[in-house]
Amino acid sequence: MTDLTVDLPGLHLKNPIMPASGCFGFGREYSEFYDLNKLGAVIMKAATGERRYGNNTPRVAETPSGMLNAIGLQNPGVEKIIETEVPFLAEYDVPVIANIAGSTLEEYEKVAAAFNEAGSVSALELNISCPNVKEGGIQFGTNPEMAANVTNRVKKASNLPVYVKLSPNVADIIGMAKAVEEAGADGLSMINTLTGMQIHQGSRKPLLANKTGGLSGGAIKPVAIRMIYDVSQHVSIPIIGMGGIESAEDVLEFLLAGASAVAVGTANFQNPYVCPEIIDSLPGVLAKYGFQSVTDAIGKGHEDER
Amino acid sequence: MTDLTVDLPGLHLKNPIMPASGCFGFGREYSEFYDLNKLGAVIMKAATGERRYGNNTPRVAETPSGMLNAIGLQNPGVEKIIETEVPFLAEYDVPVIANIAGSTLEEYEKVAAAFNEAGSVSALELNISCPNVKEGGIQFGTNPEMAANVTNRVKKASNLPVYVKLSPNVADIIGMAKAVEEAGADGLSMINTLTGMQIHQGSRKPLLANKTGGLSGGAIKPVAIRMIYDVSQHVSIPIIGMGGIESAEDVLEFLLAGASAVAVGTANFQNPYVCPEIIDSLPGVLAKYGFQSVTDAIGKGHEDER
Amino acid sequence: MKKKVMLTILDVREIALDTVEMILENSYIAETAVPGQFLHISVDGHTLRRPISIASIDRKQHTITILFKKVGDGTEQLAAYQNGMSLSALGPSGNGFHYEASSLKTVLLIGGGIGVPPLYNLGTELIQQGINVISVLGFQSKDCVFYEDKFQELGRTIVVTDDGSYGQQGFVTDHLPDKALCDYYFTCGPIPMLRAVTNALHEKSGSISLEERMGCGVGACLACVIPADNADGYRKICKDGPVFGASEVMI
Amino acid sequence: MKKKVMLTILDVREIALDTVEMILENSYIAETAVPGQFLHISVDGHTLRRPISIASIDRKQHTITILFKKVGDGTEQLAAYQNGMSLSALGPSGNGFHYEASSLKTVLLIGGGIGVPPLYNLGTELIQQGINVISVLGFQSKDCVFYEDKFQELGRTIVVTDDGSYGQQGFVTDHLPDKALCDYYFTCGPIPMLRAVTNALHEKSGSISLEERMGCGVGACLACVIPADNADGYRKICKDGPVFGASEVMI
Ligand SMILES: Cc1cc2nc3c(=O)[nH]c(=O)nc-3n(C[C@H](O)[C@H](O)[C@H](O)COP(=O)(O)OP(=O)(O)OC[C@H]3O[C@@H](n4cnc5c(N)ncnc54)[C@H](O)[C@@H]3O)c2cc1C
Ligand SMILES: Cc1cc2nc3c(=O)[nH]c(=O)nc-3n(C[C@H](O)[C@H](O)[C@H](O)COP(=O)(O)OP(=O)(O)OC[C@H]3O[C@@H](n4cnc5c(N)ncnc54)[C@H](O)[C@@H]3O)c2cc1C
Ligand SMILES: Cc1cc2nc3c(=O)[nH]c(=O)nc-3n(C[C@H](O)[C@H](O)[C@H](O)COP(=O)(O)O)c2cc1C
Ligand SMILES: Cc1cc2nc3c(=O)[nH]c(=O)nc-3n(C[C@H](O)[C@H](O)[C@H](O)COP(=O)(O)O)c2cc1C
Ligand code: FES
Ligand code: FES
Repeated sequence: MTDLTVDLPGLHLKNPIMPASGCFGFGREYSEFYDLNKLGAVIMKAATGERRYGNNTPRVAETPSGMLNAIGLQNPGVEKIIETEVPFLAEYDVPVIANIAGSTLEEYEKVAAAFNEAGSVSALELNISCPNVKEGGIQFGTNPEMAANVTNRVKKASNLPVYVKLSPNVADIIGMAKAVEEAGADGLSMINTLTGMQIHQGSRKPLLANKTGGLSGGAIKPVAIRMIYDVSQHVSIPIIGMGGIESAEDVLEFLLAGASAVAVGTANFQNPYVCPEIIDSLPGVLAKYGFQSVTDAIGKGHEDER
Repeated sequence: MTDLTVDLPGLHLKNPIMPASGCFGFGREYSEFYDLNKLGAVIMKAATGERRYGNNTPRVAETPSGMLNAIGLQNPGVEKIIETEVPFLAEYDVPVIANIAGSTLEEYEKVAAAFNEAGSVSALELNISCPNVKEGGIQFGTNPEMAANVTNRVKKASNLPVYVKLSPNVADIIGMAKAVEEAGADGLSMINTLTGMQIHQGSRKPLLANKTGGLSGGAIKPVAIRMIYDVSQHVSIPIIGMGGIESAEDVLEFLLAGASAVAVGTANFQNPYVCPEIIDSLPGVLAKYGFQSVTDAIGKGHEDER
Repeated sequence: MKKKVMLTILDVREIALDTVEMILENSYIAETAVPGQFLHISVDGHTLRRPISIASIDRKQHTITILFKKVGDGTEQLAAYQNGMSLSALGPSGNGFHYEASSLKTVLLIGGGIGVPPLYNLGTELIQQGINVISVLGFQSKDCVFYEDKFQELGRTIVVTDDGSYGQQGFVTDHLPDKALCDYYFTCGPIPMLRAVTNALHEKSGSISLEERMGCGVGACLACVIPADNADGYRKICKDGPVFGASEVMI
Repeated sequence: MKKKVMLTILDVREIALDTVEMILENSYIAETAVPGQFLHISVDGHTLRRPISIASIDRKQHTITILFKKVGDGTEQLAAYQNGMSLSALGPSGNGFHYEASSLKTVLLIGGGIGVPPLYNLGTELIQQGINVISVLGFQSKDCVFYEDKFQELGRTIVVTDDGSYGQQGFVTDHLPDKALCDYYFTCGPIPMLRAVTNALHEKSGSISLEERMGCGVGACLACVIPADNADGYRKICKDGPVFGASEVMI
């Protein structure tokens, strides 16, 4: 029997597969397709201090092996999420990770503190990288001092382990990772979307109402792998990997690069069963490439270190 | 008759289509498929001061809607190129752009000066962004002061117009563009490849011998469009656009974003005739979307400015 | 309940300019779908699924029909699929048209272009319930007209073309029958048409069917929202819609 | 001269474990190709073309045969192509085997796994020129063996399997015939086998056929270079090769 379990700060995972933030809502819709108990964990859609309506539509566009999204952090606000969504997910025997976002340090603190008090949430994912919100988001994610600062403040505002979600839109991803590690991050989530745009020939303007959007899907997988490979050599906190995962082979590639667990985003839209299907095929794929367990494979793509 | 001509510093283009550096060698191989006189211009493979052998193989990998390459600037050195390749291309009635690379400022100067003296070259494309060579390349392309410095030195070393080729692996592409504009760049080329990696499950190590490689092809088109759109609002020098172009519709998207001409790279590998095919279908596509000429379409995707 | 299903293509044919009719076999969809619902169809090599309305249902033959216009890569490619091939789809998706049959005597169906198909499905259901149907169908030009005879079989049908090359010339709102004749309207088509129709018929109640670019198609990603006058401030077209009461959302 | 051509698939069948034989029709390729050349084949939805050797040529029927092993996405997908479908390829690509027929009496063909196919093409040509052929073919195991009878028709043939499940057990180099019997050798297969063969036969001259991941396949991108002892310091496998003199390149 292949051992799929992974233990990370605050998270005992029965398998390393979780849906990525924003691609799974709060689980309700996908719970109609399968039993969420199959999942390693669930990462909820971003929560902000107050309800946000988000951007105008169109909010998504299709690109070669990928898509752009500019949802704009639409969510009912942290209080409403704690009231109506967390209890729904708490029914399952699956760790829940709350993705938190904000336009100011105070908003991050407020959201973190609220989840801390609420209970039923196992960890926070700090979204410092959502490139769609003009105020705050982009700066937190591309400036190491600001990233360290928000990490530090969120750590103080709550007792939950904090996974900082890094933006790939930077020249020095290692510098970013080290900065948030020093500031107390318990883990990293990487990568968020690359900023992109599509222009519509007919209307002669950007297709998304927000003009730019975040590129996700298979197209960005090589960038994610490179960043995880590089960062994992320079930090000692674990990494939840994501960016274009569609299959158990992709999961293994992320584990080899240095991720300890993974999140699946865009692929849920193509196939709502993608997470349980990956979980079912993972033991076979691990065995095929000579691994007895998930932990056995983590970081094994670093030839120099062997 | 749709007017395809574009006039850029040092370049009178009969149409805006040119093969991208490194994807077309010095034109010999593709001249067996079609008459190079059809092209708007030719951008030669990178030239360095001395002959370089490049990286070990494997040098390429396939990714979703894209590829990774780590050729490593293999080339016979600037003198040999001037002796044997430039005369071959000079036979055609097509402007030749020399892509120049180096590990030191002095090497850049030397290569620029050599092309300047040689004649038959209409412009230089300054490759400050090739992510594959450990010494120099990556730093020039991600640090605005260093980019400005090399631009300035190359401008002084030659009288040819200089197009600086920007790396997309930065947080602030506008800052990079402004820095090289101020340093005297006559135009910009964007984008070069995004740094990526693929890990081979079987061998448990990065597939490319160089480990990381440059991601090109359709996968990166949304990133290229976003960067060109943003930069074209902040500089007044023209942009040669590239990154995932495969069709005349793609070309129009780049023109709308703000590019004045385009280069086609990876698509040549799938279809050696892609450049002449795009040139043939461009008038129809421009007409379909209501444009009388190429210049008519440049920058027209900026709705705010209309 | 919506499922992920495979449908077998029994027939594909172009029935008007760039307009393709496709007959698909799947017993689950044919048994459970209601008019106004859609299939979220996967097209090879494309990241996102394409939403296409169900245009008619044959519960006995276990088949459904979809009609779509070739407007881009995905629909072009779908049009090239061959008989016998399989399509992956999520469905039946969305809410479908809802109405109280007992309160309706005559309803108006107002369709524009590729918004016409779901109304055909609805129309056949309405007349089975003894409700009279008057249809006003707008197309760009003669080449684009389809299903006129099928709608004629349901009841009085007015065809309108933008350029007057067939039927009446103008917009559907220029050729609506006397409003007093009908109790309710259903409309589907491009947003400007929907706006014109809801304005012209503002004193009547009616339902509109909306389109928006979708991510998940199941209600999870919030790609397809439309502002609404409810507690959340929005509705999701893929899940709460695509059919809404005409005054329920803000178009 | 290499061109971009469309080939029609006449037949696809699995002839050994994961090993597919495909018969393709195209008069240009069938007329101009020589043994050792390859086709650079486009597989739907993949950025890069796949290089596959030409395994035999029927100049009269205007057909060629390729043999490939399903080792990844591209070859899996190619194996699923149906009769009647078209394939886009660049070809005939590369240089092919060169030899001076007049100076050869008996040659040795040494193939490993999916390196065997181009040698079959060469073998048929050699015997037409009156040259004797001895073949040593290595496979992983019994399931993987193919074309043994075809090679038997050309001359003496020794089949070797890694696990001894068929023919001789061991590596091809363990079962080479007496070197004195032959004037020249041609070999194609995995790099470790090529190294072993060139070492074992270092006193003989021979040609080796090489593989490398390719970008352009036409000589422009320098993806496929191999260090060589010439002025440039390298040769391109796609253009200068895939066949090289055994001492010409450094493997
Ligand atoms: C609920 C619903 C029902 C529909 N029913 C029909 C129908 O019965 N017949 C029909 O012809 N069309 C219908 N449409 C529109 C149809 O979905 C689009 O024409 C189709 O997705 C275009 O795909 P493409 O690849 O050809 O175009 P592209 O422009 O290449 O598509 C790019 C992306 O944009 C999306 N997109 C483009 N146009 C639309 C649009 N109008 N609505 C939603 N997404 C779009 C595509 O799904 C894809 O994700 C319906 C749309 C919705 C939302
Ligand atoms: C000159 C030449 C002749 C060949 N002839 C044959 C033949 O007759 N029969 C046969 O079965 N195979 C042959 N090969 C190997 C064949 O090209 C690969 O097995 C095939 O490209 C794998 O594609 P894939 O998509 O299944 O694998 P993937 O691993 O998914 O391919 C990923 C990428 O790597 C490339 N790649 C992977 N393995 C190889 C390889 N060994 N050589 C070159 N590129 C590779 C692919 O082309 C593709 O670009 C030949 C290779 C060369 C260079
Ligand atoms: C529609 C959509 C919405 C997203 N919303 C969020 C979000 O709210 N918070 C966040 O941290 N990331 C968000 N992301 C990013 C994903 O969590 C993930 O990092 C990214 O999409 C890369 O993974 P993928 O390629 O598997 O989709 C969103 C992505 C998509 C496609
Ligand atoms: C195989 C290969 C080699 C390249 N070599 C160079 C080079 O020598 N100099 C350079 O400036 N860019 C080089 N590039 C980058 C391209 O010129 C181009 O900027 C990039 O590939 C994006 O365009 P594309 O998506 O159309 O390929 C190379 C790209 C590829 C794929
Ligand atoms: S498409 Fe995702 S919520 Fe409607
Ligand atoms: S594959 Fe491009 S030079 Fe050989």
